[in-house]
Amino acid sequence: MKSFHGGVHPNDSKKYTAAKPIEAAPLPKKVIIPLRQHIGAPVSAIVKKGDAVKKGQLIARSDAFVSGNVHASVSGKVTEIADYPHAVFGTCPSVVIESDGLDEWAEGIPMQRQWEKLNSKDLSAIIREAGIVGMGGATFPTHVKLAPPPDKKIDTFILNGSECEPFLTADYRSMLEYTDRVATGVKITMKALGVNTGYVGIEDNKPDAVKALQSAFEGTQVKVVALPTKYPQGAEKMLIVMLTGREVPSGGLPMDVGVVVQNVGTVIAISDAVTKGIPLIERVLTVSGSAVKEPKNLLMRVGSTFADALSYCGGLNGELVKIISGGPMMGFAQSTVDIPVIKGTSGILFLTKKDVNADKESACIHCGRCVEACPMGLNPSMLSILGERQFYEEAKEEYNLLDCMECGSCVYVCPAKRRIVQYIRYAKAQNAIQAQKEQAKVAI
Amino acid sequence: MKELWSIFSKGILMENPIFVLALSLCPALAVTSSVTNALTMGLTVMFVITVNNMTISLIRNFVNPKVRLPVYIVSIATIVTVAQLVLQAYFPLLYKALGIYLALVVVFAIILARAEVFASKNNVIRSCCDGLGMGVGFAVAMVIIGAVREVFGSGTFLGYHVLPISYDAPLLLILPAGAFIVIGYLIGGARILVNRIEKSKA
Amino acid sequence: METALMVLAVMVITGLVFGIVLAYANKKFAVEVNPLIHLVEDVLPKGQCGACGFAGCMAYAEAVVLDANVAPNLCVPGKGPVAEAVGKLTGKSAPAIEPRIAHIRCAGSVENAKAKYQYVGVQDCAAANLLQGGQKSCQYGCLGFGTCVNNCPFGALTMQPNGLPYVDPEKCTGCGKCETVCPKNVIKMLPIDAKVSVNCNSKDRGAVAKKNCSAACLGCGLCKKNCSHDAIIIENGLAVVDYKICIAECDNPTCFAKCPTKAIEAVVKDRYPMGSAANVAGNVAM
Amino acid sequence: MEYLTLFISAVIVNNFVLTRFLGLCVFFGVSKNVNASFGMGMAVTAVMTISSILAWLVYNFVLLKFNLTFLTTVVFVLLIASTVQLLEMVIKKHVPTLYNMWGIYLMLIAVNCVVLGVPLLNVESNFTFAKSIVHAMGAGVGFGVAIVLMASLREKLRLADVPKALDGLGVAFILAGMLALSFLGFSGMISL
Amino acid sequence: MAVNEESLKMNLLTVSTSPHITSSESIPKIMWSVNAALAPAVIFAAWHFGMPAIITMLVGVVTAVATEYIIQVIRKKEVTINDGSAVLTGLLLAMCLPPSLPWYMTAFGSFLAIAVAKHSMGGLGHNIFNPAHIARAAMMASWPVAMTTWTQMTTSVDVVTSATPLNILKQQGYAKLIETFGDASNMYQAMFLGLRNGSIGETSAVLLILGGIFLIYKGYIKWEMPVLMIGTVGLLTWIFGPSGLFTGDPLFHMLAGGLMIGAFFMATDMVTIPITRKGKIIFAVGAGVLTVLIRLKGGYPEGVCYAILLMNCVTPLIDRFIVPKKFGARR
Amino acid sequence: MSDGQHNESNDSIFKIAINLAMACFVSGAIIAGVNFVTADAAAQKAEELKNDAMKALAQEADTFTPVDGKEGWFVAEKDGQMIAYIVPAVSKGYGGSINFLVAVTSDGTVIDYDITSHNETPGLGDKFNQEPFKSQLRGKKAENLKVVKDPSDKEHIQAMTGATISSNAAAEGVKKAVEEVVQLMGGK
Ligand SMILES: Cc1cc2nc3c(=O)[nH]c(=O)nc-3n(C[C@H](O)[C@H](O)[C@H](O)COP(=O)(O)O)c2cc1C
Ligand SMILES: Cc1cc2nc3c(=O)[nH]c(=O)nc-3n(C[C@H](O)[C@H](O)[C@H](O)COP(=O)(O)O)c2cc1C
Ligand SMILES: Cc1cc2nc3c(=O)[nH]c(=O)nc-3n(C[C@H](O)[C@H](O)[C@H](O)COP(=O)(O)O)c2cc1C
Ligand SMILES: Cc1cc2nc3c(=O)[nH]c(=O)nc-3n(C[C@H](O)[C@H](O)[C@H](O)CO)c2cc1C
Ligand code: SF4
Ligand code: SF4
Ligand code: SF4
Ligand code: SF4
Ligand code: FES
Repeated sequence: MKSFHGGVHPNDSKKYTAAKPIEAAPLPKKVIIPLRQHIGAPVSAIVKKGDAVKKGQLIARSDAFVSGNVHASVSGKVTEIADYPHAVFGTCPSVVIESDGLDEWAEGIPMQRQWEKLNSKDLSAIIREAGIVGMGGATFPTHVKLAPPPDKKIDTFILNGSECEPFLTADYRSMLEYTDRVATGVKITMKALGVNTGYVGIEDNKPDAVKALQSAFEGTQVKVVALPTKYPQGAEKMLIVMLTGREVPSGGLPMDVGVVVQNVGTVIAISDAVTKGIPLIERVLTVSGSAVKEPKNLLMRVGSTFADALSYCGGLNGELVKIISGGPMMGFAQSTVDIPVIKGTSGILFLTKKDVNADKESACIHCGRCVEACPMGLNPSMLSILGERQFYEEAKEEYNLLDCMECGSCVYVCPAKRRIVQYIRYAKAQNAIQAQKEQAKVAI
Repeated sequence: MKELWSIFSKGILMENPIFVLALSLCPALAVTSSVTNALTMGLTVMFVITVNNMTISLIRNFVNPKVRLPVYIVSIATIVTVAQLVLQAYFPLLYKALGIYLALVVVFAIILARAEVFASKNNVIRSCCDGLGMGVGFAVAMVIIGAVREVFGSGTFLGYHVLPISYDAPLLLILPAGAFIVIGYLIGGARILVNRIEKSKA
Repeated sequence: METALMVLAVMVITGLVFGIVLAYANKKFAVEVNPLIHLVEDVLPKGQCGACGFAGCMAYAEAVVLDANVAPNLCVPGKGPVAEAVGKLTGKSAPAIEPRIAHIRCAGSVENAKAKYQYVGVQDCAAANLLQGGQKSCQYGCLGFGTCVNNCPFGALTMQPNGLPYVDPEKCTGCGKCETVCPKNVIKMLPIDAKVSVNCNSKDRGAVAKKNCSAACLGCGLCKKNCSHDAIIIENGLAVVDYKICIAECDNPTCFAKCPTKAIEAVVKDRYPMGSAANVAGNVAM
Repeated sequence: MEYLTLFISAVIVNNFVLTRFLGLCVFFGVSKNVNASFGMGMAVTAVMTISSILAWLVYNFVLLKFNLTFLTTVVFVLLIASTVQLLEMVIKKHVPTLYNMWGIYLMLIAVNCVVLGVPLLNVESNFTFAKSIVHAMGAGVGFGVAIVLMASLREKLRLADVPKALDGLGVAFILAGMLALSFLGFSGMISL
Repeated sequence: MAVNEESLKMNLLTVSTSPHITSSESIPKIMWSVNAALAPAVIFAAWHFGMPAIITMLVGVVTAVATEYIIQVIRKKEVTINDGSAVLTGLLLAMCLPPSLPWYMTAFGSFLAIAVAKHSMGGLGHNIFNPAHIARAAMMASWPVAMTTWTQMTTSVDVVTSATPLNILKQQGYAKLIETFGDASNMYQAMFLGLRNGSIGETSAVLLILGGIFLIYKGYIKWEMPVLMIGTVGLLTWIFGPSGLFTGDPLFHMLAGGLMIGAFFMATDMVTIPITRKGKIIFAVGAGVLTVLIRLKGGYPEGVCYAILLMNCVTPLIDRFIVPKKFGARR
Repeated sequence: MSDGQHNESNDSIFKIAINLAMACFVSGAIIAGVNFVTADAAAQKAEELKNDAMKALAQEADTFTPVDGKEGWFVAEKDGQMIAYIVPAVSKGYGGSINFLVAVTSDGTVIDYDITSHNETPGLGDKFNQEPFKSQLRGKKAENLKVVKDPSDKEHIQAMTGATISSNAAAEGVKKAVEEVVQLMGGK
C-alpha cells in the first residue's frame, strides 16, 4: 500500500501495556469534573454545592449546539464548584463530587433500547444528550459531526483504530475486548449518518485487532483495513487519504470530502448511550511510561485524578520528570498529578529522563528532515525560523502556517532539536491576536 | 563657528559617505588597490564636492525646480570636466590610472546627494563646510581602504615595502572579492565606532 | 575660438532640447505627490515603534496628512515637540500628550514568586504563556523571558538577574510597545509624575496570592484606608490608584506605609522605583 | 557568435558589478528584496540600452564629428539623466506599483555609475552600433543576475544570526565578496 | 536563564510543548559521523603523501577549531567546538589542498572559512556558502602558484609526480595523459585506488565512495546527490569529447580531480544546499554541469569547487521556487 | 525625491527650458575656457609622453617619424639612420586584450617592448611588464618567441609561474609585431 508522504517511526513503546487486559479502576473517593471537556461553547453547572447527585445524572449543560453535556461520574455530594487544574486549559471551573461509595445509577439508567428502530435524528439527540465528544483527543462534540450541513453529502464513515501514538494501547485493547460494542457503535453511527460505506483503519502492528474486527464486520459494507505502521497514521486526513484516496483540501474538514471519522472510544460510548442509555462518564485509557511500576490499561471515571491512576498502577518507579496527558507526540505535559481525567484523556504517561529528550535547541542546519517528515507537505524549518524571528504574517501567507496539525513529526526528526511545534503554535497565536485586532478595528 | 565645525566634522565619521551612508561605493572598490590611486581619487572628489556645493548654494534660487536635477548634474559635470582637463594636461599618468572612474565622478551619488540634501537649502559657507567635511570623510575612507589593501595585499605602502619581502601577500585583497570583504569589515568597524560615540554622547 | 563656439552651441542646444522635453513631460505626466508627507516624516523620530497605531512612521505621516481625522499628537515617543511640529505642518491643533513611562507591575522575582514547573522551550514569554500560562505559580506575574526587553524599540528595558525587567527612565519614551507585547499584561503606562505605584498584577484572592508570591498585593485595603484623598480602590483583589486624584491632590503620600507586602511603594526621586538596586535588595530581604 | 561572446562575457565572466565595480550603490541599496531587485535589473537593462543607443548616436554624429570629445562626460550625463527622468515620470504616471517598488532608486539610476559607465566604455572601445547595444544589454542582464542573486542571499540572511555590527551593509559586502569569489570560476572562460 | 535554574533545584516537573520524545539524531552525531566517514581517506592520504599532508590537515583542523572557539567567546555565544562541525570544515579544507602547502596558507584559509564564511553569517546553520570551498577559492586567488604546485608523493607508483591528471589533460592533452600512466586501464586503476597526484584527500576514489556509502546508509546524505552529480559530469564529458561529440572519456573525468570528495562530502553539506529533495537534485545536476563547463572551457583545470560555490549562490532561489507539495492542494 | 518646494510654479515650458539652457551655456563657457587654456598643454604633454615611451623602447634614437600607410607605426632614427620600427600589437591574455608597443630592428630582432594596456591580474599576470620577464624577450627573433616551461631551455621564453596564459600572450603579441616587420621588410 502506498503510504502518505512523510511521517515518522518512533519506537512504539506499546509493549508495556499491549498484553494487559483492561482493568476497571476502583471507585474514586472524589471526582473533579471540569466544565470544559470539549471544543465549543462552555457549559454551566445545573447543580450547586451541597446537592446530592447520582451516577449518570446531568450536572452541566448548554443550549449551544456545539457543546457537550456533562454528567456525574459517581454518586455522592457536590462539595465545591471552583477553579481546578485542567490538562488542556491550565485551569477550569469544575464540579467536585465526593463519592458516597454506593455508586448508584441515576433514575432510568441503565435501560434497554432497540437502536434499529430509531431514526437518525433520534440517534443524534441521544448522542447529544449523553454528552459524547470525540475521544481521539480533539474532543469535538460528536453530534455535530453527525449532523453535517445539507450541502455536504457524507458517503463514508471511518473508524479510526490506528492508535499511532507510542505507548497508547487503550483503543487496541478496546477493539479486542469490546469488539461487539465497537461493531454496534459503528453500525449506529453509520445509520445516524445515513451512509453505507464504512472503513476501519488499523495499523498493521495490531494484527489481532484487525482479525477481531474483520470477523465482527463479516458480511457488512464495512471494510477493515490494515494500514502501514507509521505516525501519524491516525490523523484523520492521513487516514482518509489512505482509505479513500481523497485529500481533505487545505483548511477544510473531512466532511468536505464526504467523510466522518470517529475514534474507537467514541463509538463504544455511542453504543452504550444508544443501547443502554448510559452517558459518557468513563473511558479506557493507558497508564504507562518507565516511571510507573505497573503500567496498565484502565477503565476510569471521568474526574478521577492522575494521582488515582498512579496509585492504582503501583506508584512511581524511578525519577519522574514529566507527566503527559495523552500520547508523547501530541499530549500535554502537566505540572502536577492533581489533574482530572477528562473525556479526551486517552493516556497518562509518567516519564523518566531516559524517555524524554530535553536537549538544547540550536540553529536549524537546513538538513531537510523535517520537510521530508511533514505529512502536510509544509516547510517546518522555515516555519520555525519565521516564528523565532517573529515574522508571523509571512509564515501564514507564504508558508501555510495554518495547515500545520501540530503532529510533531518534524520535531521528532530534527537533529537540531528545534522546537518547531512551539514556534508554530506561537505564530498561530500571534496571528490570531492580530486577526482579532483587525476585527476590532473594523468594528470601530 | 562651532556650528560650522559640526557641519564639517560629521562627514568624517558619523555620516561618513562610504562607511555610514553607503554612497559612492564604486570608487571605494575600484580605485583602492593602491594608496596613491585612492588618495588621488579622494582629493578629486573632495574638490568636486566642495566646489559643487558652493556653486549649487549660489545658484539655488535661480533654478527652476522642474529641471533642478539636470542643472545640478550639469554643474557637477562641468566641474569634473575641468578637473579632467587639468589632470590630463598636467598629470597625464594619474589621469590614465584613474581611467574611466574619473569621468564617473559625475555620478558618484554622494555629490548629488549633498547638493540635494544640503547645498540646495543652505548658504555658501555652510555648504562649503559640508562639502569639505564630506570630501575629507570620503578621502579618508578611500585611503584607509587603500592602505589595508595595499599593505596586506602587496606588502607596500605608497609603493614602499613596509612588510618584510618574505611576506607572502595574499592576492585576494587586490582582487574584487577581497575588496568587498575588506570593506564589509571596515563598515562593521565604523558601525561599532559610531555606536560607541553615540553612546558616550547620550 | 571655433571650438569654443561649437562647445557653446552644442551645450545650449542640448540644454534647450532636454529642458523642453522634461518640462513638457513634467506637465504631461505630473502626479500629485503631497510633499507635506515627506516633511512630516522628517519630523517623526523614526523609531518605527507603531505606538501611533500605524505601520511605522511613514504610514503615520501619510495618514496624518491625508486624513483629516487623524490627530497630530499620536506619536508617543516624539512627545510634545513632535506633536506641535506635526500640528503646525498639517494645520491641526495638537493637545499636549501626557508624558508617561512603562511600569512593571510585578515584584515576583525568582526569590519572591514560586515556580510551578520547570519550563523547557523557546525563551519567549508569549510562547511560554501558551503552556498553562507559564511556569509561575502566580498566573498574573511576569514570566521573565524578556519579550518586552527584546521588543522595546528604544532599548530602554533590560532583564535583571532576579528575573524581572528594569525600565531605564532615561531611555523610555513611553511608546507602549512593551505593554502590547507582554502576554501577561504586566506592563502598564504610568504618568510620569506618579507618586506611588502598585507593583503587582495578581487578581487572586489574598490567601492564594500570598501563597504564590511573597510580594503580592493581597487586596487587604490598608492602603485604601490610609489614603486621605480616596484615590485608591480595590478591584479584583488588587489596589488600583486613580492617578488623576493622586497627582492632583496629594503631596505627602502615606498610603504605602502600612502595606504588609510592600506591594505599593512610593515612586522614588529618580522617578521610578522598580528594579532600582534598593528595591531589589528590599524584596530579597523580605 | 562574436555578439554572443560579448554578451556572455558582460553577463558573467566580466560581470559589471562583481568584477568592474560599477553600479554598486543601487546594487547594495535595492538588493534587500528579490522582487524589487528583479524589477531593478530590468530597469537598469532598459535604461542602459536606451542611453547607450542615444549616447552612441550623439557621440559619433556630433561630438566626434566636431572634435568635441572632451564634452563627452557632460553631454552623456545630461542625456542619461534626462532620459531617466522622463522614464521615471512615465512610470510614475502609468505604472504606479512599479514606481512604488523602486521608490527613490529610480532616480538613483539617473546618476549611477553603470548607466554612465557602459556608454563611456562603449565609445572608449570603439564599439560599433550593434556591439554597443549588445554590450549594454549584456551589462544590464549581468547587473540583474548579480542583484537578484544578492537579494536572494540577503533575504536568507535576514533570518540569520548575523553579528550586530555586520548586520545589513557589512554582511552584504562580505556576501558580495563571496559571490565574486564564486564567479572567479568563470574566469578565463572567455577572453575578448 | 535564572528562572529555570531556580526551578530545577526545586525538583519540579518539566513542561514543554509536544512532542515529548525525539529521535536520537543530533548535530554532533551527524558531524562526527561525517568525520568518521572521511577517516579512511585521511589515513590513506597520510600514507600516500606523508608528513606534509599530515601537517596540513592538523593545521587546518586546529586553526578551524581555535577560530571557532575564539569567535564564540567574543560573541558571548555558547561554545560548540565539540559538535565536530569546525573540525569537519578544517579537515575538508585541508583535504582539498595540495599536500605541501606552506602551513600559514592553510591556517589563513582555515581561519577565513570559520571567521568569514561561517561566523560572519551567524555561525552554524546560517552560512550561505560552503566555508571550506570559500576558503579554497580565496586561497586559489591569493596564491595561485602555491595552490597549483604538486609535489612528490611518498608512494609514487612510477607515475608522473609533478602534475595532477587534470593538469596534464588541460595543458598537454589526452594522449599525454594516457602515455603518463602507461595505458587507459592502468590509469583508471591508479585513479580509482588513489595512486596519483592531487589534493590531499581527493585521490582515492574508492575510499571516498566507501565513506559516502556509509553516510548514505546512515541517512545523512541523499544518494541522489553524489550519483547525479558524478553522473552528470560523466555524461557531459562523454558527449563533449575532445574530438567531437561522444568521444570523451567519462570514466576519467568521474575519477579525476575533486569530484568524488566534492560530490559525496561537499555538495551534500546540508547547510548550504536546498532543503527539499527536488531542490537537492537540481543542485547536484547544476553542480555537475558547471563542473564540466569549467573543466572544459574555463581557465582552471578543476571546477568542482567553483561549481559548488556557484550553486550555493542559487540555493536560496531554488528554495524559493522548489517547495514541498502541500497536502490538500489537490482536490 | 526629497524636494521641499511647495511653490508649484506654473512656469511655461519655454521658460523652464531656457533655465536649463542657461546652465548649459555657462557650463559650456567654462569648459571651453579651460579647454582653451589646457588644450595645448595637453597635446604637448601627450606628445612628450608618446616620445618618452618610444624613447624608452629605443633608447639610442633621437627622432621618430610616422610610417605612411601603417597606422601607429613609427621609424626610430638616430642621426638620420633608421635603427628600429616601433610597432603596435594586440594579443589576448587571461583577462582580455593586451596592447603592446614593440621596438623591432629591421632584421626582426626585438629591442624592447612596452605594454600599454592590459587587464591581467595584478601581481600575477602583470609581471610581464616587469623584469626579469621582459629581459627574456629582448634580442629574440620570431622563431624563439615561444613560451616553454622547462627552466633549462634558454633558447625560448620561460613562463612566469602561475601565469602561463599571460606569458603566452606577451610572447605572441611581440611575435606578431616582429612578424609584421619581417613581412614589411621582405615585401620591400
Ligand atoms: C471549528 C471546528 C468545526 C468543526 N466542524 C465540524 C463539522 O461541522 N463536521 C464534522 O464532521 N467535523 C467538524 N469538526 C471536527 C473535525 O473534523 C475533527 O474531527 C476535529 O477537529 C478533531 O480532529 P483531530 O483530532 O484530527 O484534530 C470541526 C472541528 C473544528 C475545530
Ligand atoms: C497527528 C494526529 C494523530 C492522531 N492520531 C490518532 C489516533 O492514533 N487515533 C485516533 O483515534 N485519533 C487520532 N487523531 C485524531 C483524529 O485525527 C481524529 O480527530 C479522530 O479520529 C476523530 O475521532 P473522534 O472525534 O471520535 O475523536 C490524531 C490526530 C492527529 C492530528
Ligand atoms: C584570481 C586569479 C587570477 C589569475 N590571473 C592570471 C593571469 O593574470 N594570468 C595568467 O596567466 N594566469 C592567471 N591565473 C591562473 C590561471 O587560471 C591558471 O591557473 C594558470 O595560468 C596556470 O598556469 P601555470 O601552468 O603557469 O600554473 C589566475 C588565477 C586566479 C585564481
Ligand atoms: C554531509 C555533510 C557535508 C559537509 N560538508 C561540508 C563542507 O563541504 N564544507 C564545510 O565547511 N563543512 C561541511 N560540513 C560541515 C558543516 O555543515 C559546516 O561546518 C557548516 O557549513 C558550517 O555552518 C558538512 C556536514 C555534513 C553533515
Ligand atoms: S507539526 Fe506541523 S509542520 Fe511539523 S510535521 Fe506536523 S504538520 Fe508538519
Ligand atoms: S529537521 Fe531541524 S535542522 Fe533539519 S531542516 Fe528541519 S528544522 Fe532544520
Ligand atoms: S513583563 Fe511581560 S513581556 Fe516582560 S518579561 Fe515579564 S512577562 Fe515577559
Ligand atoms: S520601555 Fe516600553 S514604553 Fe518605554 S520605550 Fe520601551 S517599549 Fe516603549
Ligand atoms: S558610486 Fe557607482 S553607483 Fe554609486
